[in-house]
Amino acid sequence: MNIHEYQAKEIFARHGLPVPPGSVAATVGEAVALAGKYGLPVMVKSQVLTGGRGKAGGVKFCKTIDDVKENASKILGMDIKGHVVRKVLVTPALDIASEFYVGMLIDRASQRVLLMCSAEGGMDIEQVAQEKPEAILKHPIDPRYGLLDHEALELGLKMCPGDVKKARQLATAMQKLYAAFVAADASLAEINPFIFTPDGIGHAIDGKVSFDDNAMYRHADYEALRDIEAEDPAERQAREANLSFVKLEGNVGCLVNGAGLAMATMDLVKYYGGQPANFLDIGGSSNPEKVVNALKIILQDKAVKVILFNIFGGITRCDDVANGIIRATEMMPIEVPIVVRLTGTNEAEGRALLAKTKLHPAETMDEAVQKAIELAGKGA
Amino acid sequence: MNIHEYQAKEIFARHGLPVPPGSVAATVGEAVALAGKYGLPVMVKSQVLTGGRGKAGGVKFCKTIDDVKENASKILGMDIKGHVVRKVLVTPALDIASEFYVGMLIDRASQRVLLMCSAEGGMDIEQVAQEKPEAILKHPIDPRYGLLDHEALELGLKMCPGDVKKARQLATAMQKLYAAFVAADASLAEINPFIFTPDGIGHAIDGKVSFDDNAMYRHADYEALRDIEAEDPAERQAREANLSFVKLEGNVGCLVNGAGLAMATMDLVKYYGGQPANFLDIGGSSNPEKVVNALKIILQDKAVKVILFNIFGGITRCDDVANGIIRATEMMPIEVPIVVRLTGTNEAEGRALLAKTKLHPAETMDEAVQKAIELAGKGA
Amino acid sequence: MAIFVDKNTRVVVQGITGRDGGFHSREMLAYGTKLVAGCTPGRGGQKFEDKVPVFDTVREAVLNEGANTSVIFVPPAGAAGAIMEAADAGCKLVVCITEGVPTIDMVRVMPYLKERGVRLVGPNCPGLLAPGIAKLGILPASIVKEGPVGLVSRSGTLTYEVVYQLTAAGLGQTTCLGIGGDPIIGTNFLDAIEAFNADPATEAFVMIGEIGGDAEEKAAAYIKAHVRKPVVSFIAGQTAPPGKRMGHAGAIVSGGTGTAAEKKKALNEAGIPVAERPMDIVPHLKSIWKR
Amino acid sequence: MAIFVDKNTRVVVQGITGRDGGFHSREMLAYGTKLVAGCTPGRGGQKFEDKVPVFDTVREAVLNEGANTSVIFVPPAGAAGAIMEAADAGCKLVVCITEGVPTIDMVRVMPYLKERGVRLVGPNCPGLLAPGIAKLGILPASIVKEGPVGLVSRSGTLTYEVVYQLTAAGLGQTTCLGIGGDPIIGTNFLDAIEAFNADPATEAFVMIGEIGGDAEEKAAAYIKAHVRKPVVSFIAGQTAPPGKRMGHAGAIVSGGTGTAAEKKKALNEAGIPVAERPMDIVPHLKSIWKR
Repeated sequence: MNIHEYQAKEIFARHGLPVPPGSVAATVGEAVALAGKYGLPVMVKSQVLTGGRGKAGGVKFCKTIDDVKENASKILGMDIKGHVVRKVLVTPALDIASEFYVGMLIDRASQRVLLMCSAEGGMDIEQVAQEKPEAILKHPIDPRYGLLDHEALELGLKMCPGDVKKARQLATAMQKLYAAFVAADASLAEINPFIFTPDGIGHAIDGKVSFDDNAMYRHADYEALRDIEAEDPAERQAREANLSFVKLEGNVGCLVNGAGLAMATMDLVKYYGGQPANFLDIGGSSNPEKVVNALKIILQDKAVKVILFNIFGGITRCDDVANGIIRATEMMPIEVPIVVRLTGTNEAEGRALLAKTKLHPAETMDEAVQKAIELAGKGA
Repeated sequence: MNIHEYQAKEIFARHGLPVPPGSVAATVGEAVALAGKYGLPVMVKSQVLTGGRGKAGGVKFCKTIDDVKENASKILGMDIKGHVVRKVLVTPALDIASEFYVGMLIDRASQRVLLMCSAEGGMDIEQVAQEKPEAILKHPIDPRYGLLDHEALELGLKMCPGDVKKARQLATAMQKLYAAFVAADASLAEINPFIFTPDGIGHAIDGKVSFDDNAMYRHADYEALRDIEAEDPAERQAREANLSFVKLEGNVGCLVNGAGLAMATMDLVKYYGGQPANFLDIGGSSNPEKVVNALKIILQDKAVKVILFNIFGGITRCDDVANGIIRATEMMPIEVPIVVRLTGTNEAEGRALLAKTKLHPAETMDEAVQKAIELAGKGA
Repeated sequence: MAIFVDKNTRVVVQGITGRDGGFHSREMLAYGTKLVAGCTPGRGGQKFEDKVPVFDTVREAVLNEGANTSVIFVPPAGAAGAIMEAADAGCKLVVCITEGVPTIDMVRVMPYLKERGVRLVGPNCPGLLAPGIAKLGILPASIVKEGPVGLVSRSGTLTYEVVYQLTAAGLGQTTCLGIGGDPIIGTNFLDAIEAFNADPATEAFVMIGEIGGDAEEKAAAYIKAHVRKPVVSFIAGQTAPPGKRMGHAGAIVSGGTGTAAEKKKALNEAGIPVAERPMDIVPHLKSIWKR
Repeated sequence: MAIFVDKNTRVVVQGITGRDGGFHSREMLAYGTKLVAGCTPGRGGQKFEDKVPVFDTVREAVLNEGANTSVIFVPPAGAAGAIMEAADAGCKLVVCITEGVPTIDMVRVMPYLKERGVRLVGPNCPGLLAPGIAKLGILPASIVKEGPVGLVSRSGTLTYEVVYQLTAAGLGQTTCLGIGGDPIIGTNFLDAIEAFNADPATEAFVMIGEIGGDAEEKAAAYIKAHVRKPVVSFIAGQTAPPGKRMGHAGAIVSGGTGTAAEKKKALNEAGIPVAERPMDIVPHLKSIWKR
């Protein structure tokens, strides 16, 4: 789960990171009031769950109240990569003497939290990683000891050679960011940039935090941080129904048990010249309600011309699954054709049940996918 | 540094341990008011920095307000092992179905925090350790992982076989106590007893915490917890002057540089039939002010009949030390005789300086100690 | 023969009294797995299915029943603790089926296991099934068959799909291993491939990868350098959009890395055929495998 | 010969630019110790006494000057971190002079050192002095003399007292080692005694203990079982009242254990003479040592 910059900075501030003051405004009037409160100049920053806000014109320096009015009214409502700006963060504009990147993520290779930092702050770190990888320092943090003083200071000194005061501020910021990362069950936490003003004082002026979805149960307060308006409605419904779902641009609606098989199914649709409408893992159950929820979500997309079930009955028996699908389609009449492929335990029995319905049974994945594409073409 | 039961319980409560409510009273009237607030029956418990309060009659169960009056007036002002009771803790009296001991200390052998627990709760744990050592479970906690769930639960189940609900409460209490121990920089933390009321709910009804003196700099708030009234005035002065000092019952006042040498000096006084008046380590410096502070503290004790300096000039030169002692004795005229033994670098020069004073120089520890005992006898 | 398990594998199931743990324990017993104990705190002294003793702690299961392997079905909040308990009690193989274990918990678990020399499979995995030897986890016994092919996969049902096709083609398996789709897992492709390469019974093997991370690339490099047995691969998630998690916590293309295309390229460069469709795996294997 | 140090010992002093660090670094240099670098963050690039390069980090001192040993004079709040830095940078011997290090910090440090195979001496100790080889710490060089006796002690000035008497009696030393009086220390009596026993140059040795803990008892058991060299001991603190910390954090009789009487008993039972007075150590040693 991703949160907005202003929310990330609230978490940072709670862990003692030097975050400048700031508040969000949903209207131009609120933005002007905040600018008055903090004093000019201010930054007006769009709060959207995507990167590249600056390039899109979503982050503006405002010297006067007229600037604030003009920029806030431009930015509020702006569309940045499909995200509509509903809030702006108003925060004092600081003089930047130097900029740094400090970020952490879960690293598969070291199986640790990986600290990455760079003197190339303020830039897109993925771009730095590609163009100038040697400019990024990496340090996997031993969970048994945390980020030790000397480790953080060594990195700080590499970023600020000869300036131990700045190095110490960076080191402290890294240690606090790590404390925040662990306490928040983050999967990503970035300060970009961490700047020094000309007086040598450090500030975390932009930040990003993503939470580990698996750890949400430990953080009841996170639901309040979720920006429901910014979410795709179908993806929100799927989340609420505990389904793994990703919306795509095609017309073949896919319902598959298991994530790997679901991806392989999408790939196969593409292989045969079709376009999957979604990724959806309905899990191992044959519960008709779950199937109904999944169908509802997929069918909200009017582009969907066919439904493709691809079920491998491993532990769950195919006849149970077939019954589940049949009951679900009775509970929720569906106009587009439905192709069902059932394999595994009791597959013959399962297919026999389907034969009595208007569902289109298939024996193999390939047959099912080809049939679905064909039916999608007919429906279009 | 030791703190009172009620202060230990405040720390416990901050770390989520199930501590019953309670407040301290300095007068009978306050105790009665608290009993009214909490509801009868209550316990009235003397707050003194020593063990064996119960045996001394310093902990009483009170069924009625008259009981509270009677017991509070008996206990307030009571002398328990040389400690005068100035405060009592008033806390609801709970029905005890079973009692346990849970404690932690720094263990030299494992070089870890050692968790000790026992189903023989409520008793003096040192007595249990001697009489029934097998009744104490011990677990050195790996600092890299902390007290893990399964470790705590295993211990809880050993103390409450077959009762997983109680075992879990004990396990949680152990984990919270460890968190408190580490956060507080404790050298000892005990819950004794941790009880279960007949409804199966656990409560930490008595506790003890000592802080690591080396870590006091991290806890500015601990000075407020210090019970200055309960301290020996000389030991308090020594602490404030940053001197390691322990008051004893003899008449030979000892000023020694180094703790090991100071102990050896005391031992030697005893060996030759004398009685040391104190342990005092003045450290490695030749600073006359420090010597003056040390002399002031020692001479408050009117039993002291002689002052014995035993200084090994290692890095510090003996002539510097001699000058420091001479200046100190000039700053603070002293009536009892002073024996000074100086050995090490420039010892001849040091002794030459002392020869011009009325101080009694000595060449060896043995000579110095014998001379001091002789002078103490004369003065008596 | 098989990898990671043998006839001396003695299993304790943590969470045996739960719904899933109970169901799959019955399946494991039915397959003939030496499931010697269960563990659920507070249920010590009970018997599972009237025969398998249940203990409060894994240590008791190890001491009393000689368990040396644990299969874990406890809920996510307790899963990391359960893994550590099994390792601490002396189990040398731990299979964690639980899905949804917080990642930072797994970060904390890994050095603990390393210090104790314990192999973890999973979490969030179907476990492993060595036909004729033991079933540890949830892989359906009905689709496997004894034989010379090893199979390792990050997926669940996609694994079943491939095993099904292997069995249907008469190609039995030494071990079918699902390593799980989380970012931090105990046993990765490299570990499995080293083991298959060393296992005399395994004559050829199949590796089912998916988007995210670079475990497939590392495996490819290892295979190129060290493996002479025939290997066929498949990568799921070619059509996955970047930045979106495809079900598995680890199945995500981020920062332009972890794409199916990269993985295919690395595998091809290592001389490993990558099947375009799941149904191509068996033909590929047959074509390169001179039995 | 000596224990723990030799002619290849190359020292970095952490906290070299501080008052105590600077003073003792000059003393170490004057004794001929290979003090090759200093370390103080923010002072990198300076020279100490116009000749010893100062670095911001220990790693740089190791990489640039081949330091393999650290002597630490940093204040208590940074001491544990300094020990870990030295260990992480590759120093295999770390001597921490700093007094007043919080105990829980040392608890955290110990496994870190063990994982890296690093020997720590101290904290809160005078360090060691191997006459003719190297001086690491604050033991006064003026009182030592090369010779065949080893000395290990929990104390500072009491050690000097004994060394002084040894030297005055013509008994030179292989190594004088102060292990420190804190409850948690890196090198204990047992480690020192094993090393003295294995060192061919050490013909006899002296162990100066004090109240608190049971390190002396453990050493006694080891000596009884393994040591054939003459050993004399002394225990300070016979007259210390129970429950009171005698200066050193570790010098405390608590719960009736750690008394001088217990220690003497254990040493006597192991056949080790315990001197009643410091001045009796040399005569005792001469009486049992057939040179």
